[in-house]
Amino acid sequence: MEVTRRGFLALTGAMGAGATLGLNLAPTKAYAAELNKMNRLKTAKQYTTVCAYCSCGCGLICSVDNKTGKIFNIEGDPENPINEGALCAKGAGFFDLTEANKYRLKKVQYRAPYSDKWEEKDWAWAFARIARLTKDARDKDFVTTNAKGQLVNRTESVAHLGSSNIDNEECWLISASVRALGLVYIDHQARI
Amino acid sequence: MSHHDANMVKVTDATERIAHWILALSCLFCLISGLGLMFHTWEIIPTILGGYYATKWLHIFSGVVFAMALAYAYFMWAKECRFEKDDLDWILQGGGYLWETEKLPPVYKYNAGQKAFFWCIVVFGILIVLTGLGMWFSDSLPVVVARLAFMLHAMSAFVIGSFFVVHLYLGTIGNPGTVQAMFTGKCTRAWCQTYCPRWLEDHDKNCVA
Amino acid sequence: MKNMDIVKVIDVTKCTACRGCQVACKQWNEQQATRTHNWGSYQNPPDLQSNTWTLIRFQEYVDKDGTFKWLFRKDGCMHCTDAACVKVCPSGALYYTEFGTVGVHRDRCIGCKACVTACPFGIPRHDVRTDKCYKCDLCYTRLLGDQKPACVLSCPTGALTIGDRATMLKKAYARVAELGGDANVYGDKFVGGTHVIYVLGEKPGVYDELPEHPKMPATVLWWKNFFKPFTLIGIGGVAGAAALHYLIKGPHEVKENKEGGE
Amino acid sequence: MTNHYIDLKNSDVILIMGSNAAEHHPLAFKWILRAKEKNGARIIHVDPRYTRTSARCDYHVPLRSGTDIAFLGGMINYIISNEKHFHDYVVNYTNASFLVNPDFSFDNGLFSGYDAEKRKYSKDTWTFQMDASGIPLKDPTLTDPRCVFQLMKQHYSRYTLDKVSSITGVSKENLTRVYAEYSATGVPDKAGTECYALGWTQHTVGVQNIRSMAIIQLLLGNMGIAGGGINALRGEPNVQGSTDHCILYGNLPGYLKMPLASLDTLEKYLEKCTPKCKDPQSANYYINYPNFYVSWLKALYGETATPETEFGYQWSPKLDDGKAYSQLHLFDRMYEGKIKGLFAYGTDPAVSSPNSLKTRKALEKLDFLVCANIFDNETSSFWFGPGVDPKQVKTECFLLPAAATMEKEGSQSNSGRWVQWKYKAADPPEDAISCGDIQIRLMDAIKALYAKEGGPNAESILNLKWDYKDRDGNMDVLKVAKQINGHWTADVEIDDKGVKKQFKKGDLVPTFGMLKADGTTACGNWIMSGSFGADGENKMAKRGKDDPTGLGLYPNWSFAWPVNRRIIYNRASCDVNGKPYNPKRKLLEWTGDKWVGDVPDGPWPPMADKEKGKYPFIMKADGVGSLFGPAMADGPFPEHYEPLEGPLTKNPLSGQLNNPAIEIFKADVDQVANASEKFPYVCTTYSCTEHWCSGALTRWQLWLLEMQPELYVEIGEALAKEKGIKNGQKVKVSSARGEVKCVAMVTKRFVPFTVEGQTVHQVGLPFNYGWLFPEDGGDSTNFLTPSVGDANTFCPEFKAFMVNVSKVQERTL
Repeated sequence: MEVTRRGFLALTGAMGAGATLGLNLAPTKAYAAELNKMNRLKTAKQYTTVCAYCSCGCGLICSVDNKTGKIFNIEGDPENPINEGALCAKGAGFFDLTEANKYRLKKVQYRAPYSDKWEEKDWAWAFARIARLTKDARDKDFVTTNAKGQLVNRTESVAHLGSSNIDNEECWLISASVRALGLVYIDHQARI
Repeated sequence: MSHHDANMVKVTDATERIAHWILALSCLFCLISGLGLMFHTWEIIPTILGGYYATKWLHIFSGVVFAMALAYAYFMWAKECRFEKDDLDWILQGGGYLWETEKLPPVYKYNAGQKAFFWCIVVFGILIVLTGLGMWFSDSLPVVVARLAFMLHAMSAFVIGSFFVVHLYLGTIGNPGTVQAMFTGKCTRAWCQTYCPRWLEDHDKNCVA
Repeated sequence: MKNMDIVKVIDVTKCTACRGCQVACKQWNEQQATRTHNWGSYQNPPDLQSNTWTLIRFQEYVDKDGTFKWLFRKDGCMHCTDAACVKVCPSGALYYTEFGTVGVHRDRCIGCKACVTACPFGIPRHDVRTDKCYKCDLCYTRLLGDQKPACVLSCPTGALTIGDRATMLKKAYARVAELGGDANVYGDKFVGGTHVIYVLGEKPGVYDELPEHPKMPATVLWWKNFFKPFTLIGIGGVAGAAALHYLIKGPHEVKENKEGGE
Repeated sequence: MTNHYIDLKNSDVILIMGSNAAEHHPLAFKWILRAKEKNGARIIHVDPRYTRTSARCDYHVPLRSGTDIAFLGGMINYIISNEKHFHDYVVNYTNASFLVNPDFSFDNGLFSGYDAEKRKYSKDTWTFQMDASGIPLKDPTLTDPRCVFQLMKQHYSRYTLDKVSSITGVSKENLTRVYAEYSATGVPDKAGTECYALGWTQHTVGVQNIRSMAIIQLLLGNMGIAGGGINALRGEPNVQGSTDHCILYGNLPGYLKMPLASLDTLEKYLEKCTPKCKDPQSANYYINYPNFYVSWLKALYGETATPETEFGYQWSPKLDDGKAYSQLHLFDRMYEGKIKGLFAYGTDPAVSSPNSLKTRKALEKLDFLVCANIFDNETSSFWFGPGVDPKQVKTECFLLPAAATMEKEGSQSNSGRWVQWKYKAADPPEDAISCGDIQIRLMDAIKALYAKEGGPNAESILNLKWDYKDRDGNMDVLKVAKQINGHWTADVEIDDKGVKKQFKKGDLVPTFGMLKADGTTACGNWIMSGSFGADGENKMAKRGKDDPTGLGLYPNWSFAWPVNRRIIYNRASCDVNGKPYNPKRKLLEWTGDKWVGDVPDGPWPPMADKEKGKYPFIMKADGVGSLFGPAMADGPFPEHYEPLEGPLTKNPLSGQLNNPAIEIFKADVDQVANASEKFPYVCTTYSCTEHWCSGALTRWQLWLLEMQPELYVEIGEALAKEKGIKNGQKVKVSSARGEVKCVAMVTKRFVPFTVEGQTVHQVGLPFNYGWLFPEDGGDSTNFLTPSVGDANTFCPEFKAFMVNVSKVQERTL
């Protein structure tokens, strides 16, 4: 998704050329690298996204380096009518949510009962294990009828919590699948 | 040695000469690199010295050398450079350099001009060293003091720089024969007669003794 | 279009201290964070740093009528027209851009800290690790690319705006007229007019760390306008005088075998 | 939000109460300040603490935490006794004229029908008097002593200035100033709006706080108009969407109701859930409930949902009647050891839940815990938290690396119901995948197990329609989005306003008006129906910038539910003939044959047309706004009750100290200390601009951490002086449930209140910190908060409880 960027001085080409020619301060290496960020921005693939904090729904533009495929800059989307390019402190720091943040989780972590450490696992193992645990817990305590003898088809021993910081489509998948599983202890951050 | 070559007098010893040259060269280097840092148009100086950043550190290091040499020089020459009554007379006559004078008071080792130069280097040398340190560590000083440091450093450079040229001239072509004092350490007896007659007398006495 | 005179207006009466600008600046300029501690204030880092080029200052203030006010002021480079930092910079790292702002050639900086002490607003900061000085360059490369500086783009409330000098000054004065009271425009009347102009709600003296009458320090003027030329004049003059002396009077000859010296 | 963020600019008076908009919704504040610039709007902040919001408002009014209803009740009293209400609006568009059941009463803090043992009301008397045809009796003169208006007048006549001032700690001058300025919007050409957030919801009277304001907005004619409404500034990026899709125990996507055990057939369920109204002028839009619900079941169970299987009604779980399963209940039950497994996606209850020491203990009783996050947090790592010996913890823990928001495509709903599409910019790092992918693959694994082994009610799992993957086996987000929007499950011919339209099986449903209860449509969430055009256009991705009304509706930017309506109840912005009350801000206008402007709340003519016209509040069974709200658990009129923990031993307004309908949790760790000398200070909790929620995302971001590095408590200068606490010193804040160490921030921004003649100090702490990171940042503020929630929603009471503050002797080396 490419977006047009709104220049603020509305002088585009003439400005760039004039300014560059007007420079008598020969750009040196580091300086060229700085300029490069701006040039990279202009040639980068740009994707719009929406901020992941409060619910204003501010638009952001992620600039992705053509060569590495990595995001190297995120700033406000001037086209978005809600924020018109503006961002608060958290939004302005959105770049720090990308993998540039060294604290991001990258591998499945597993902690065995009574263990004092995380271990790295692969997805296949994790899904198989979680599915097994879920099925065992559900089946063991499944409530087909309640105390009054009414058909309720539910499980009270497995619960789901969250999330209001994932996309609608993901929310719906969760909402639908936990009902199919028969969960009733279902809640998320809307309540806190 | 003087016994063998009666015409030459040993006026400086090696330590003195080494100290002088360390002081002089570090001072000169500071001046040149300093000028390179002061005038953007003289970018050639920092360019030769390996860039502005290198120039800064070379300037600082040579400043440190200068400071140490200055301290040594002070203890070496301060006594000989103490001003005497006659010095005023000498100064009033312009040391005989500017107009024909009747009779200059006989000088001991150093004339009043030389002494003045020495004290100028001591005073402004200390100042330039202290202000240099102040600039180096300006972030730990109150801003008013730091600002003064930058200004006084420039002022000291102006004074030292100017005197440096005077010294250079009078030590070389202005007074032929003088420069030997800082190379071989030996000057002609006649030279001594001219520039430090009273010292020569003492010197001869000591030699005889 | 070069030599366009750009002015950024900081209207502190619209600032909500969300600090979007503070982070946007770090994000665009790729400046690291430092580990801070709460020192009893929202203001953190407590002061500008080599990696914090803009900072919101928080100040609890009770005015003369006894009304409590929480003042926020975005601190950072004022981009003076007569910039002390440019004047004192030995290496040409600090320079005037075609926008009238004060740019930084970071690679040229030698970390001499002359700018740090000279700045009447106390803005530039020296970093020991890189031995260079840092300050805002009003996102020079973004300006070249026809983009707003990171801080201005991020500002949610319109407290930060940017444009050509005449328009922005007009707007600033109109805003001050609208605000009335002690409101005032700060920045256009000294150091040749800054390229960052404040609309202040209170008198300048009220704000922490904001000089009431900023000017090029006298020491800088003496240094750069007097001692600097005089160093040349001194050295050159003395050398010239020596040459003249040599030519006119000639070298001072040693008088052989004569009694007494001169 | 009934309105949306940009619409705030259309307001004349903005009351910010229960919100710290400038700090937590900085971009909402953009539009608030825009109103000030463009309309000269007045901005008023009522809040216990002077915040960054207060700094930019016209003025700030400090109010003791937990007394909002008293404050607003006083405003209702002021409006009615000074006749500031918008008469036309009140008579036509609210139930003010309805006559209430003669047996309904209110006495000494209790409404009729209270059962003290169950702590619940029977709502039998909270009804209207009906005429023979079943239409409520009305008195348009509003003078009948049994009409809602008169009952309300009587109810709030007790909220005198003196009383309110004494309860809230707000000076009488400030009260009248706010009341006068705000009620000045009760005229046709002025709009007043209210912004609230967790400052209102997180109380034992949370819902009634908001209802108080709803009553004021209805009285002043501020609902449904540009620049009006009641605007919840919600706190999470897609909390609107996650609520719409109802990851909640009591609702199904689109706010459909979870089946109850007593409703043993689909028919009974639909009968119970479909509201009835005999008044022909009420659209009663929920008459379509069966269409929405059956379409949901079709989306859930696909082909297996047939009339023969009751569309799968019996497979889906049912709740016990009258029982709640909220987060509070969840952790209470977990603490009892009865919950074995927990899935926690993008949430950190070990920090964010009330009485979080209880939560942490509860987690130790789990058999397994599955967390999906982009950073580690205190919940996933609870087993090595402070005071926990891993060797004693049996829980099997999974920490799944999730994709961050810019690493996946999908839609996100803001608080103004704008559903905006976002694009994937880059792949997630290494093994990380989106939560959607996690859920899809996990359900695949579970389905496979049930297919192989069977199990109780395995049909529900096996019949779950679960084909949302693309060719590469990854989540196909468009497939899910289209399933949410809805499609035909058979070829049909529809009569759309006299035009015959043909649709093929699989075609997308262009609007929820076309959903059917006969199984010919499947729709994952009816309110999102219309997010795609019939032609497949993804309206959520629209980026059109046209604004024909000039009111900032931007109808071609993204999609707003329902049916791209930007302001809900917008028919109420016009008089009964469809002429806009305020021609300067023309949101909607009836031109004689159609509505022009925003997407109207239904195509029907305005209500003056007695034949075809409809009342404006089409989602209400009666078609009008509820001044009298019998749906509430704790009373049809909001009434002031003290927080569960407060400084008073007696409610100054009645004999009922706390909300009588709240549920009291009784675990050993659920300690409460009301009006105790040990905990003499009112405390509230909040976030800060620089962090978000539990800080589980923001604490890992060093730029943000730099600005707000560690836990602090804000203390007024007077209290600090009294306690000898200096700014920046380490202090300990304790409650009946726990304690936290933090830095004292001594400030002029907290001032003591005079409540019932005594001085009451209030302090406040942010809730953004936890032990895991940063190391010396302090732990959860929720050690202090009580597990008690609102009577209707179970939102915990984070905003008003009692603490003590004391100095900590710091060890010096």
